[in-house]
Amino acid sequence: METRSFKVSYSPHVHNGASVHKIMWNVFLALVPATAVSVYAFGINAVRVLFVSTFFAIFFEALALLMRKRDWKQCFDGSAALSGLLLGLTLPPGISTPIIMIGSFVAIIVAKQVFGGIGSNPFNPALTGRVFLLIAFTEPMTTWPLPRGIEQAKNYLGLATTKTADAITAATPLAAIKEHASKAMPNVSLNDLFFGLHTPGSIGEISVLALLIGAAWLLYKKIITWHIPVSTILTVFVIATITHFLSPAKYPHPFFHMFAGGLIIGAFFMATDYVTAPIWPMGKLIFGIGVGLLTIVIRLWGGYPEGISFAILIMNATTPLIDKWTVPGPFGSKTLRRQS
Amino acid sequence: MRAVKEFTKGFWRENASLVLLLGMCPTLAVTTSAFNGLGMGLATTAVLLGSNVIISLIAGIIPKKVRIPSYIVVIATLVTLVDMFMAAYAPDLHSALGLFIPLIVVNCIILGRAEAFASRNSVFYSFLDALGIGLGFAITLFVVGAIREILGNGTLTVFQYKETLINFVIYHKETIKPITVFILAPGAFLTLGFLLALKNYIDNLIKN
Amino acid sequence: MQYLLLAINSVFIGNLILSKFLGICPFLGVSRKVSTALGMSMAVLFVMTMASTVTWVLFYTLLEPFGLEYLRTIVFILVIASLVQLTEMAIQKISPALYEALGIYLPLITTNCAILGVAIDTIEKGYNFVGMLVYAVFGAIGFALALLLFAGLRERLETSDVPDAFKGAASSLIVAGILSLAFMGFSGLVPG
Amino acid sequence: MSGIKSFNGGIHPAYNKDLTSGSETVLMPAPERLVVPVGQHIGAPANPVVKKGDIVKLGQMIAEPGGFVSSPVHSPVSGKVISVQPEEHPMGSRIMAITIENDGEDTMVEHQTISEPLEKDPDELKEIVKNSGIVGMGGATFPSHVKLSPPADKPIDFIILNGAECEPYLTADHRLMLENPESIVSGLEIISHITGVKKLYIGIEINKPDAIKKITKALGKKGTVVPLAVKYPQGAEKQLIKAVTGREVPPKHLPMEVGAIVFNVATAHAINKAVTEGIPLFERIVTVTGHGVQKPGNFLVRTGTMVSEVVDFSGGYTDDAAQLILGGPMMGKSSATDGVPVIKGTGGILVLPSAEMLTDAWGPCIRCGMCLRACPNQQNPQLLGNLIEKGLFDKITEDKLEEIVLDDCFECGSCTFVCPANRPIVQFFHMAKAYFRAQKRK
Amino acid sequence: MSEILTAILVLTGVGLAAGLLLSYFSRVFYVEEDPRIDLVEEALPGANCGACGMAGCRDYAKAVATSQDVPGCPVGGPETAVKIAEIMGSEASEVEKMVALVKCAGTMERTTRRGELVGISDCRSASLIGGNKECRYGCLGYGDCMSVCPVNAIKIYSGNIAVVDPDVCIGCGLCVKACPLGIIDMVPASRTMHVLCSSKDAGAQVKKACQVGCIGCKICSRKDSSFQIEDNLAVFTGTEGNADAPFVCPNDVIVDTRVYSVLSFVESEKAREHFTNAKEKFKTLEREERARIAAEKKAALEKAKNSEKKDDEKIKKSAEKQSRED
Repeated sequence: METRSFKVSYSPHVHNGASVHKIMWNVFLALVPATAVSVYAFGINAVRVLFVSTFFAIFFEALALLMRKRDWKQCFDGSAALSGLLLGLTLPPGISTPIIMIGSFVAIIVAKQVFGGIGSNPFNPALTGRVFLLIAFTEPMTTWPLPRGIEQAKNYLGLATTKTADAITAATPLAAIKEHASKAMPNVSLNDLFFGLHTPGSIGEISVLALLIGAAWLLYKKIITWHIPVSTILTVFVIATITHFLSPAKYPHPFFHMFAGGLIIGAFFMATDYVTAPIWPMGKLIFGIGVGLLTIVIRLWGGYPEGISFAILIMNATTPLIDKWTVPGPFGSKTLRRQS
Repeated sequence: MRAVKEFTKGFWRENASLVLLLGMCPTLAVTTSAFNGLGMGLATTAVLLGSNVIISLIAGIIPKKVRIPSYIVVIATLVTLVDMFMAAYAPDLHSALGLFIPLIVVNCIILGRAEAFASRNSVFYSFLDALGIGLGFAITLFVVGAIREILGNGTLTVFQYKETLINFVIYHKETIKPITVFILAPGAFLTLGFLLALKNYIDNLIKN
Repeated sequence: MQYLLLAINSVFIGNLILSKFLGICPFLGVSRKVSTALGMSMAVLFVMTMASTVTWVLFYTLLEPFGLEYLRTIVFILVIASLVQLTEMAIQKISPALYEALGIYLPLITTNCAILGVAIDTIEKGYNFVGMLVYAVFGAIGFALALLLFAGLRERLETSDVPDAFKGAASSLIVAGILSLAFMGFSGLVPG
Repeated sequence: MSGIKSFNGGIHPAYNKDLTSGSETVLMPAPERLVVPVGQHIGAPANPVVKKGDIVKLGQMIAEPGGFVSSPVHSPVSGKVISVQPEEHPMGSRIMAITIENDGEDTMVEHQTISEPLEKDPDELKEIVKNSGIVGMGGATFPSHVKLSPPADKPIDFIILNGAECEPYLTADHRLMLENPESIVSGLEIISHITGVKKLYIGIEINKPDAIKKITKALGKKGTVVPLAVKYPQGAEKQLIKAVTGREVPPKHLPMEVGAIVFNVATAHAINKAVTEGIPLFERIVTVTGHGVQKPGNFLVRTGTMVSEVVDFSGGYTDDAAQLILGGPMMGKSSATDGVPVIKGTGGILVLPSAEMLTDAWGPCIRCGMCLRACPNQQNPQLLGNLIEKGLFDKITEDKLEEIVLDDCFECGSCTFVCPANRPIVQFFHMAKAYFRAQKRK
Repeated sequence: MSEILTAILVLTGVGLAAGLLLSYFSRVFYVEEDPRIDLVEEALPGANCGACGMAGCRDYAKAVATSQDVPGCPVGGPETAVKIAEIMGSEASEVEKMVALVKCAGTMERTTRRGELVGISDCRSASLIGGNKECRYGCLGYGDCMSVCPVNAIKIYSGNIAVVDPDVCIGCGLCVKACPLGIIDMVPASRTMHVLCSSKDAGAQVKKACQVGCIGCKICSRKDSSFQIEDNLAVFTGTEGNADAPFVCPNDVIVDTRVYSVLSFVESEKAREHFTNAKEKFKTLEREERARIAAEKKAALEKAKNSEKKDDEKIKKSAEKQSRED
């Protein structure tokens, strides 16, 4: 009897075609509106920052893979590029190129490849890079050129602007609040914050609208779930509301906290990073509340005007514990509980 | 040559910080400048020398039950001596190292060497062992301090005593911005982490 | 209020491990598993409170009146060592279950520089009795927090594909570095 | 549609059922030589009662049960036993098998037919089911008489027939429901009579409207047809019970814990045949399908027929046939050779061309959580997969997770199906099961 | 002066108080623990490898101190056993140094392949799906044993055969546990004769699957009684064995490590060639011997025919003797 030999593999023998690659490029796609707005607002400078951060992220990834004797082509799987782009989006537009390179190095090598590359990093690479730069190069990291084409720059927030070699700079709305916490509340239009063309800030955080468009795409493609962003933003909103109504002169309006700074980009694009966020719905809610809480605490009472980067990094550290303690019961455990 | 072996092992093969992972607290805490690291290393070496010699001398007469307490008393006495000596002759360094001078008492290197080596070996070898391990530790601290200082401040302080200051400027803060985070706590962890990895990497290379 | 700030300061800003570098040895050694880290944290909390209290009392009743401040190191370490040993024996006798859970960490604590460090630091900073107590308890809580977070992260690293050179202490130190970086976000939370 | 029921989790694979759902079942003549393994069911293997040289008749018992959870094996043809020795088994091991040379006569062994089964004593009927070697034909091959004997302290409320057939490609049950609805309903009545349970359900996925129609018609007022959402693994026992009754079977427990017993429609058909016609289980409908065969179709095949012969009969392989899967693509077993016999649980022969084979390149887990959402058992495939990959079995034991691996995961493959990193999670679980079983034996 | 005095007094006081307190409470809180545990632990190698089956050396020491029936420490070997026996005051149970042996020589060229595995490259996993060789007892060669070996004594050769270096092996037995097929055995290091096959299949099946598989023909056991056939598989139970045994095996499954190392026997084509030549030579010799005996027998019989009955018994005896020797 004639028999035939076949290739043997493990079940299941079909797959839905999802891949890490596709997920990463979808997130990229979701960041396109924010990138476009930033390029419009900050011009060639934004392009430079984003290009350098992304390019060097991929470069360091390839370097690390080569050193680890892995297939260097894996550097194009999108994860390194995404980390690089996100890093670039969190930097001020005027930052110098060597500093961006250091940021990419920290993000890819120190925060990711040291622990084994994709999937292994305990902390969000982009944010690690950003926080490192913030603490290492405080001054350049807190110099914010104004978006171009603003005639009323001098009157912006009623604050003095400074003229440096190539741009007019001013404090971000959050920094302005911090500096003036004891004096009068600077008047910032929520409209400006929402559309983002008239406020200084990190490249990617200025336009809330553009970020929300991207976030909607991610939610639509089911790449992220609502748990983390909603719980984060809600926590910030609730605490900001309470403090605002307790002392309106001292604490700004809750919508100001929602739209100013990096809350939106952080909540939707950074805190939801698969690798560093909890995995179960319950854990995601706890994580989100933690991020929101820490963010608003640092914003209102801490030394830094913006706290979301620190908040996410600190909560990243709690992820393994949250994961450990929020595992839901398996199928049918409800029945058991009812019986006993 | 056993003597040579006992002396040299501390520099690489049994390096206290990098291999045995002992005395990590001072390695991280006081290495904000190369000289601070060196000072701490030498202070530790001094205590280690004293304790190793004394303990190898008296090991025979100490009853087994009170072994550890006796060692601690000896070490604590030596540490207090060094503390006072430094306060008198190198006040700058003393204040820079601060809390970590009395904490030499609980530096596992010293008790570890006493327990594992000095109590079982002759005075001569104990002395060499202490010298090797101590200097190895001091050099490691110096290197960690040097890296942190260069990256975080752009300088390299080799010697500092009262008015005398030997200080190399590696680059100017005005032209190149130093990565100040290396002087701070996170920089200590990162520097030592990468140094350890480098050591492992070289070891792996040698092994293969 | 003053004590609240001191508490926040001890847990977050001046964290024993992440900013003062005290107790690094157990931090690296006993953080392989969350359960172990929990046991160690409890043991440290217990011993640190007790040791700080006893040494504080001893310092202000015995050493200072006699002008023997220079005997601080030697007396403190002696007291701590006997205290730890005493506790160990007591627990072993009174509650074997507790001994199983905590006892095995006790010998490690003698050489934990966090204990002696805090004891000496309270004297150097000149805290009063309540300040000392707050400092010791919340210092230990800060220690526990860092240790627990760290243990969780290390448990996760075990399933990661860490490069050979970074296996073990190296990657742990870098985790600690990033954690310390993140904790710097708390700076400025407490004035002064 | 609110009437359509389902469970949480699950996936939507491409069903590919139209390859064969339209082709009527074709009777395949018994080949010249059949290799009948004694292990065709879960539980203790049967013990051969014939030896080399014996003459056997069609339907004669050739191996007796090796215990309570075991089942006899019957000769699928009449002829001569030419060897009793270990042979290749579809599950990949080598197991004792009885090779019979077919004399082509199909002389049937003495048997009794019962025209009015519902008047008979239930215990007598149960005995017939037991002696006829009826096992669960959905693939699990659990001996049916065991299911028909629930302990007295577990009252049974529901009997559910499983017509979901959620595995992609397979249409054997679908065809059976279309071609033999009365037999299925009669089988269900016999089961109801044996167990004394009056609430009868037949769950069918709504992608088989013709089957729903036919079964509803045949069933009349005797029970209820439950339309089920098209989702994999809808046909898994616990998920089916959840969908039909809303009850969740607790982990490590049998369906009878929540008062339900589930049978496959093919099992009901086999029970009916055994009771009314006195024909034991020695043939079944096999779907031969996939783009690796020339003419996909459904065939009524005797157990012991070589897979190669079935494929030949159907029309042969295509040139680029690369992978042979016994069962469906989700839970079926990839076989290295087609020199293995069809057994009672073989519902499908799926042949994939090399172009449809999956890549074996997989990457590290990125913790996206898709597997957790897909898992119909709300398990933790992410963590366990990672631990097993690194061989950290001690850690699993420490956190008391091995019971999940051993008892709860039924390897439906949903997690692996959705994993963007293409991780072989099911295989990790499979390995862990082997490890812990070995551990337990020690 | 008085300052020094107070210092001394305080120190002594503190020391005294601590010492008294401790010694008092050590009596109050005394918990009995066998002092021998510490001694035994000190005598152990301290590798904490778990090869003995306990959770580390301390656990082993506890077990030794509390019960008599504890297996010897496989890593420490006889030396440690003697030391422990001294501490425990009992006779050392003789512990022989054991090494691991992979009982398979079926390299790629010598075996029939089956299927082609796509997916996890790992023995445990491959064994579940039926392996990659026709033979179910053949080394899968994905190196599960290699990865658990603490001393790197195992390497994978010829693509899919694991071979243990007996000089490096410390006999911890971890590879035995790691092998899903159970084809690794611990054998005494002094043993020089090994059967390099684990197949319990019937002869015909083995022949189909492998060129160097044991078919259970019993020729070796007839030649040397220390070979025994269990489940169609020859098992060697002695230590040295008859030097001719490898030559009589029709499928070349037996290796004599005094002549070839296991590695060269499995891996080196040259060694195999050499072995085949030697075997040929041995066979020719044996054939000549057999021919000689047959000739003698024939001659004797003829002689007997020729001579009278008086020689009959004598001849019969010699013939019997010769036939026995056959």
